[in-house]
Amino acid sequence: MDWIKISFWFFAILIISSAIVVVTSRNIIYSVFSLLFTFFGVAGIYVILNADFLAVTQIMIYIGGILVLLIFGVMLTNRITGVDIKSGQTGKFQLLFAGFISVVVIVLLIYLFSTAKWSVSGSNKEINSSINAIGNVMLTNYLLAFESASVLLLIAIIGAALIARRK
Amino acid sequence: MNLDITHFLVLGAILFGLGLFAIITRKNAVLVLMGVELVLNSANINFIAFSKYNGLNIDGHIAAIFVIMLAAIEVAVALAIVLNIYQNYKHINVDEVDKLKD
Amino acid sequence: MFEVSNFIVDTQKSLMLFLPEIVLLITLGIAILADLIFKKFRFINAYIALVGFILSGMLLFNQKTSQFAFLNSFVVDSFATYFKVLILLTNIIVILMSFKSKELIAENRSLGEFYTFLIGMTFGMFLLTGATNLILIYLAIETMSISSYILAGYTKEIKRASEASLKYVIFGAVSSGIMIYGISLIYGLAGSLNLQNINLVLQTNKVGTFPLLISSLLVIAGFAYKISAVPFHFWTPDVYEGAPITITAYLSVASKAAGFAILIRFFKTMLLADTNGYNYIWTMVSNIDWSYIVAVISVLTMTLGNIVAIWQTNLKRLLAYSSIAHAGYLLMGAAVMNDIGVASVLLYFLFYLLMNLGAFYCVMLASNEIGSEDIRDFEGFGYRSPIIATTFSIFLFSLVGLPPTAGFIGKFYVFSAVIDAGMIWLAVVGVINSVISLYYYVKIMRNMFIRGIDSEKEAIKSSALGISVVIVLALLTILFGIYFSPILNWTNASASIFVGN
Amino acid sequence: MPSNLGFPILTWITFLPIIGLLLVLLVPTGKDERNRGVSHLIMRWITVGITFIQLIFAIIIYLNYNKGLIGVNDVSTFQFVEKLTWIQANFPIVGHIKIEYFLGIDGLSAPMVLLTAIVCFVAVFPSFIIEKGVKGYFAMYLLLDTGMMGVFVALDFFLFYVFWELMLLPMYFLIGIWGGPRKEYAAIKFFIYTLVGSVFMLLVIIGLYYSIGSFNILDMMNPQNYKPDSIFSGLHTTIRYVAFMALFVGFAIKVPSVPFHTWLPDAHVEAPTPISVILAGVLLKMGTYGMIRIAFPIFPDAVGYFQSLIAWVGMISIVYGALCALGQHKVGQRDFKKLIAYSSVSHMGYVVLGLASMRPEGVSGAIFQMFNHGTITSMLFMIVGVIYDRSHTRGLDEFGGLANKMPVYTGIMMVAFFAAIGLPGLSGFISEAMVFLGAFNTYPALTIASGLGIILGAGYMLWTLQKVFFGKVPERWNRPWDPTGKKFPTDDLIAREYVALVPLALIIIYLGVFPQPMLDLMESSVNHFVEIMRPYVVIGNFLSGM
Amino acid sequence: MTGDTIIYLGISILILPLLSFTINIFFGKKLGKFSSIVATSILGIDLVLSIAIFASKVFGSFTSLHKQIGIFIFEISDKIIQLKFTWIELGSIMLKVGIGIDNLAAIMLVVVALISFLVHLFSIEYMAGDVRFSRYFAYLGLFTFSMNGIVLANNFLFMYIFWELVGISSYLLIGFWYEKKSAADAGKKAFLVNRVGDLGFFIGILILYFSYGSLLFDDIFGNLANGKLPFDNEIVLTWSGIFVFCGAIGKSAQFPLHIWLPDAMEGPTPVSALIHAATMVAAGVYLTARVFAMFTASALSFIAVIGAITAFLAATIALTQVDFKRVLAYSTVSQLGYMIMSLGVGAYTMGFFHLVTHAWFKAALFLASGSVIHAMHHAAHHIGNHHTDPQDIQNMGGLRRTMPWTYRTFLVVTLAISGVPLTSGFLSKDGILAGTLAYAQLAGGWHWIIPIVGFASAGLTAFYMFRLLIVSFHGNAKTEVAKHTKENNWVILLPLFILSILSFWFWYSPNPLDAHSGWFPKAIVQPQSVAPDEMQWEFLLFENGYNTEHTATEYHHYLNHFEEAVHQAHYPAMFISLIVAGGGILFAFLVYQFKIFNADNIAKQFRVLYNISFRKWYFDEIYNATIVAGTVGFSKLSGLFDNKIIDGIVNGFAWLTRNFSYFIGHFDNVVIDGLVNLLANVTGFFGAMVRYLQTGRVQTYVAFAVFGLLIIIYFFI
Repeated sequence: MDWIKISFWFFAILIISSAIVVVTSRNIIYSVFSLLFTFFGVAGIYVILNADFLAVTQIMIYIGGILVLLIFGVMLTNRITGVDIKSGQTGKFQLLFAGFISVVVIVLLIYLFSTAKWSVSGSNKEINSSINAIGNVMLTNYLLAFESASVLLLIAIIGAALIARRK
Repeated sequence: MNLDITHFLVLGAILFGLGLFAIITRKNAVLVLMGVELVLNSANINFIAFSKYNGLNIDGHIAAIFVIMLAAIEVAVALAIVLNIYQNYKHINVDEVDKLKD
Repeated sequence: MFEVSNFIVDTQKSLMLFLPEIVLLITLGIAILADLIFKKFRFINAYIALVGFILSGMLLFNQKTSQFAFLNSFVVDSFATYFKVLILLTNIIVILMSFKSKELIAENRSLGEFYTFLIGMTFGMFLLTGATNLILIYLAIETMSISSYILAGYTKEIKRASEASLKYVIFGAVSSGIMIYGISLIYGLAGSLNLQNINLVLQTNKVGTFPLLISSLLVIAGFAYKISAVPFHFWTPDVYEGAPITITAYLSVASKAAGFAILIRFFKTMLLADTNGYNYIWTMVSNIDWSYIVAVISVLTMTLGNIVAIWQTNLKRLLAYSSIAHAGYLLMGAAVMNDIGVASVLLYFLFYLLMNLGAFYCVMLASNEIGSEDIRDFEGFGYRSPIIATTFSIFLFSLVGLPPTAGFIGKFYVFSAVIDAGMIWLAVVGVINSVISLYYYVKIMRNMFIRGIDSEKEAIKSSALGISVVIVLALLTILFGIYFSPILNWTNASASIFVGN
Repeated sequence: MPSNLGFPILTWITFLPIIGLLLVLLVPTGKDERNRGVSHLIMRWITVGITFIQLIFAIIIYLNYNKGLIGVNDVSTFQFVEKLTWIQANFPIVGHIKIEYFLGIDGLSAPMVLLTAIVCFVAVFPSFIIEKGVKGYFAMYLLLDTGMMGVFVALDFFLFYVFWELMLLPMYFLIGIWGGPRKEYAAIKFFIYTLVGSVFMLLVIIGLYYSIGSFNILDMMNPQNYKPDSIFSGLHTTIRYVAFMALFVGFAIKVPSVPFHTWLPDAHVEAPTPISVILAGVLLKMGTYGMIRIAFPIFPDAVGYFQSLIAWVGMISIVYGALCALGQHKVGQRDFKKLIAYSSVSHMGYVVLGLASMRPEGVSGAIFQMFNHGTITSMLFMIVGVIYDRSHTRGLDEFGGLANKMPVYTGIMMVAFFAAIGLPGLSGFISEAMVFLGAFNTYPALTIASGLGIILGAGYMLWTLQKVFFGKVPERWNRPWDPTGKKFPTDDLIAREYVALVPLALIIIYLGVFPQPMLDLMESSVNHFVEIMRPYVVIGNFLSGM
Repeated sequence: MTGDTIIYLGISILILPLLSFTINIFFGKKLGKFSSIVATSILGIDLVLSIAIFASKVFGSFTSLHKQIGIFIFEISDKIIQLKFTWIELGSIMLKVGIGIDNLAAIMLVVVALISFLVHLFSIEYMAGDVRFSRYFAYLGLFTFSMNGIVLANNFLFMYIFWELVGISSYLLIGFWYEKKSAADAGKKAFLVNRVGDLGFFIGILILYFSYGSLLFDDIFGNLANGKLPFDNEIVLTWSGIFVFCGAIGKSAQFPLHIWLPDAMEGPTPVSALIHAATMVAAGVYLTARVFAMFTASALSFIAVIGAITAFLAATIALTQVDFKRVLAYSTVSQLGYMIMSLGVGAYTMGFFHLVTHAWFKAALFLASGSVIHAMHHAAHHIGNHHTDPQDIQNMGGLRRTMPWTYRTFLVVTLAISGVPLTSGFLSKDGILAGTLAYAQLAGGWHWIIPIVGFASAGLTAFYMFRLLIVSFHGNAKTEVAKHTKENNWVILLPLFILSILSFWFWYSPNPLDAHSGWFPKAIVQPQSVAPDEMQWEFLLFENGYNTEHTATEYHHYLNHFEEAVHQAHYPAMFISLIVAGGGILFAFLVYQFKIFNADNIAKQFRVLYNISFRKWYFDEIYNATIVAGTVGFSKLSGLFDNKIIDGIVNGFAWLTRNFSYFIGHFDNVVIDGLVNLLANVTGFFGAMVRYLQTGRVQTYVAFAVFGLLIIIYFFI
């Protein structure tokens, strides 16, 4: 067991357990904070997979941006006194059905992984940082996507402001 | 047991399943959005894993970046909509927003 | 990595090919600014948008086609151009609709952003029709979606609109999540995100039927959500009912058009077994019967749309189900998986645009005055506003697919394509569905003309603009039902999708 | 030489009502009561004028029709042909597509054109009673006229189908808006039934198109035109049988033959008088016309296969329709129109039987019966309309003794009634007898069984006659129909009713004594038709062995 | 007179009554009373022309000629003068029709014209004051036209056409007083019952057309004579004959379709005289005579039996009837049975002869009854008594004194119908009975029933006719009404005189005891059968039917044998018939005049028989219970079937579709009824899930979308 394996298992367990809390906890605040751990775990996985830039991005955007947004969302839509902060009870059938679906999906995907012939190249070249490559590709092959994303961001900002703005 | 790509994929799959479960079962709209984030994260794990095991094919990273960005956009817009719902309904229980139905 | 000079040449060429979209972006910019500066002119952005769309449309016709742009991530071909024209047409009609929508034109509501989002969404759809890179596709779909979430909830103080946008955003997020997961799997299988490259890999390497099927289906789920095909149609009725009717009309045509464009391109570009020297019949990679799968989805879609529509009493909701059913008919053409099928989809879509927008326009004009979209409130409407009711009936007959309306020609060509491909069972299901659809369309006409003939309600005066637009649309619907040679030629020329060589 | 007047008379006769429609739409609707009355009057007389010109055209066609030409599948012998390319498009992928504007008539369609013109003309007069939505009514009426006429002159299948469907829409509204209490149900039932039939026809059209590369009906009749390995190439293939059945059922719904007939009683009962007239007078004929023009010559092999089935359908329709007419038994609920509607089912059964016989007598009899049923049933419905307009009821049990109250009416009515039961000297007899003569050759047993229809037919007709016209006038009708005398100055017929009824009565009597003019019209074509079918079907041929 | 002239006269005879019809129907209102004058004069012309034709055709001779003018082909021979033309032409198929005048037709024309004329005359007074006076004469014209058409037809098509027209005009005339339900009913009944027979007739025509492609008698008989059989089958020939005879069964009111005729007495009495005594009902006999040549021996036996049954049956019924006209009606049925029977046994000439003689005296009887009823009616009206049925003989009596001239003519014709010597009735009846005797002698076995029945009926006839005479005319007036009757004026009496004079023997034969010495048998000669030899009735000569040992030539001797046998049977027949007729008359006098036997006692003693007779053998009841009820029931059933089953199936499909859409259309209102029930049918968990989740919640949508995707995947892997 080298450190990579250890850390993989660590992060994997972290991700899954925190994700389980996210999806099951009756307290919304718990869920939100569990999500923090999930994101953090995913960032760890990125590091294992030599995606350093991604890991940083993950932490900055997800934890720094999205999670904060979500917490704002929770706070703005629940009375702070915390009486009502719990998520409502879900019906048994719904739970069962959702569980059934999720399990089937997971099993299906795992079965898929076992049969798939992935496009895997033997040369597992090690590089120090992916930033260079990302920068290159982003502004050549993905130039259009990159530029379009900015348009999308603009629209989203205006839209979010428009919708969230009070009358 | 050596780490191979399947480990990461299975991790992603489980996250995907949990995300789906959250989307379907959680009543609070914010929690539903969290479920969506889980799903997107699972896709990202896939991208990065495939990238890594395909000779660090950088396309996967790019995809992951876009997904993260779009996740942020989606959450922003979705939260705005949830806030609007809150203003109109004084709650954000998704399953109680059901006036439109057959 | 790249020869920089090559890249610059490519970018220059690409920008020339990208001119219509660039015009849209410029219009978007102007619109945002104009909205800030000219607060008083309510419709300033509408005019800006109209000008932008028309300019963009003119540029469309001057384009070199069958070209790749941006290093093969974007393609400009006649197929994409056709859909772009449709989208622009839809935009123009919807803007004309918005002038008269009482729903939108409320006190204290700025309409500037409304047009801004229309332009943004149009840009997303333009991207989608030409995108050949999975990430670009994802991005384009999200651009569309984000705009449409906001548009659906644009009248945010109205409860049902906010509900619609919530449902839309959640369902959309899940669908796009599923889609991006599928994209990741395809990326894993093919090692690339570019459709042409993926196709090359799929042609040479056998990646296994099952993973390819699942991953493709996950991606298609994202498209299915856009075209509201079963089982990703659930959002449609609720959102259509809740959203402002202009947006309902817009969603039912424009975003569906973009969805179909990408769906067909996805099959043709990514899953074609032999891109060199293909004839008009497509041969697919591996041994998945895509044709059959799409046919089944098509049958489910149209059947569900039709049999549920029978029960509807809200006209918007009814038309929502009807648009689901029409997605089913269009999918029939797509299911054929050959160029004739594509041509029939193109033809049908143009006519669908005319009649569906016309129908929504009529509903809007009517509900402006009646104050309701409930079918029961339409009793005697035919006598209160004969012109709107008559044109509405023309659109409805066209939706049923009765001659001499354009809808008939559309259906005729779809069925022709299906029968030509030997899928007679599909054609039979299709015609049975048209019969079922008759029932609920006729129900509307029944209420307008047969019931309430003696009602003493006062006559309704509608605006001249509204009436002239619906009349033009109705005349076109009939004209294309009688004479459609040019359209046929156009669609047939547009049916071939550029896949490189 | 095929006649051609050097002017597109078929186009004119078909689209003339469209001109009328536009004229009617242009008439301003008056604001007050009086102006409205004037504009109604104008619209009515526009329609009268248009249909009258149409009738003149039909007569011109009849007079210039060259009776010796065979037609059916021989394009050079069609008359008044107009052929233009309508739709032409070049597919870069599959070659080009061509749809033609192809009109022409032969002996099979000429009587129908005449019939349509006559019925459309006379049915305008009962339409005068319509008071609400007059503009819409006449617009729909004229549109319907175009659709029907178009069906009978079109020789391009695509065009045919367009006309075929075109007439559904006005019919729906005409029944739905101006109909009786259950009009909604009746209208939608009519619409859906016929649409079910026609959508399958559409599929067959497409299949045929791919098999021969055009929509030309005449080309479809020639087996050599079928591309090898196309859907319908070859003979006696299952797909051809299926396609034939699809067409046949589509047409049988229109006829309507048992068991596809249940829309008819409802539609007839609910429709206003003039629409019942057109429905029975012309629309039903489109079904049998479709069979003889399209289904039979294009799929003769399938006709051979299903011939006895078709004959059975005819026989069952005759007997079953008559029984149902007789079975209008529930006292107090007996409906005059329903009875006549069922009698139509029965009478149209003769047509199907005659066609199935594939004998010249049988087929001529069938076409002749189409014409005669058109005139006779039109009269019957107008007769019902006359008393309905006055009494606002059609309950058979509510009448009696009308012969005393309305003697002239009764006299005219008797012509129609006796023609309907096949009394010699009136046209119905000739055609029914010819059908029997023909059918007996091919299907003796079925023909004898169909004879039951004659007796039953006499039964229900005479019973009705007695119920309504004989006996004593009930208390409630003792007063004049219209005490104010505004609408109905006399108890008996008024002028416009004479105009509608008398010409039909004269036609019925004339053709009963001198059927030859009408038979001449169809003779050559019918013989040719039988020749085309001969290789494929069973034809009773004891005679030819003589 | 040349053949051409005869043709043109024939056409004129045909057309003239139609002219009368047209004038009266369109201008009747304007003409008023004159309409009767117009109609009667037209018929007068008709009569003159008929007599002219009769005289020249029966007593003249013609040179054979064959010429064509336009489409009309004239074929003139001594035997028959014909006009033919093609009516309907379809390529190779030609339906030829035309008219033909032979002796049979010439005589029949006179019968029709004379009786029609007299009835017209009679009706002027009888129908005076009726609200539809002119309409009545129009109908009479139509009827006469149709009847002449039947007489003149030389083909089955015309025969059938005019056959139907006769039916319709009789329908109109019977139901002339349609305000009376019974009259309208009777008209309808007559028409429908006739239609049943006509259907058979029509099938017979179809068979013949099918076989020969022509409907001309010439063509059909010619082909038959050349050995071409329908369907190439001998049995079919017999059957086609019987089918054609079905028409006669209907029209001539033969068993089992005789039920319409007595009801038809609801019509005005002159109508009864015209159509239900002399002409229309004789059409069946005429038809049988017309196509006599094509009947095979089996068919003829069938005809004879039908005739015999009818003759006897009707006679028994007539015994107990109390309605004046009904007695006469049954007597008519009985006499028609006689004629049919006569044709069946091969006494062709005598059968037709009886038709002619019967026409005179039965018309006279009816007109006399009309005279009586008219008088009774007026008397009742005069004294203000409206309860007394003017037609019930039990209300009459003693009319001999108040109506002497009516009585005298009535007596003459009663004698004639009873077959008393010196009357025409004796001549014809005796001829028929002789024929039956001869027939039975030759055929033997069960065939003896026929003469026995014949004689029995003769006796019964004499009895009931005298019963009628005695009860109504003799004795004392039984009611006030009868007392106040008055003799009618000459317009009514004149036809009676003419007809009763025609009932004496001297018109037909110098020898009052033997018709064979007169002109009639020479004019009407039995036609040569065209059936194949082995199907002709020579077989009757040989006990075992056709015997191959005999050569063909021998079989043509039958006629000789028959004539010989008739000759021999003549005197025995005469004696027997005199005895039975005398016995009948005597018995009638004993019972009703001298009251030696009490009629009521006899009725009591033979209650069963009396009831059978009085209730007309329960025919109406049986038919009502079986055929009518069956048809009505069946039609009810099909009406029900139509509404319930077929519509049910269609609606069921609609229902299914709708409810199906509930099921897939999921997210419908929870509360909507029926949905719950339907969902209960959806299996287990999923169904419950659907029901639970169909609330329009977006999460449900997501779940279903994913689930749907999984299902699609499941189906395609």
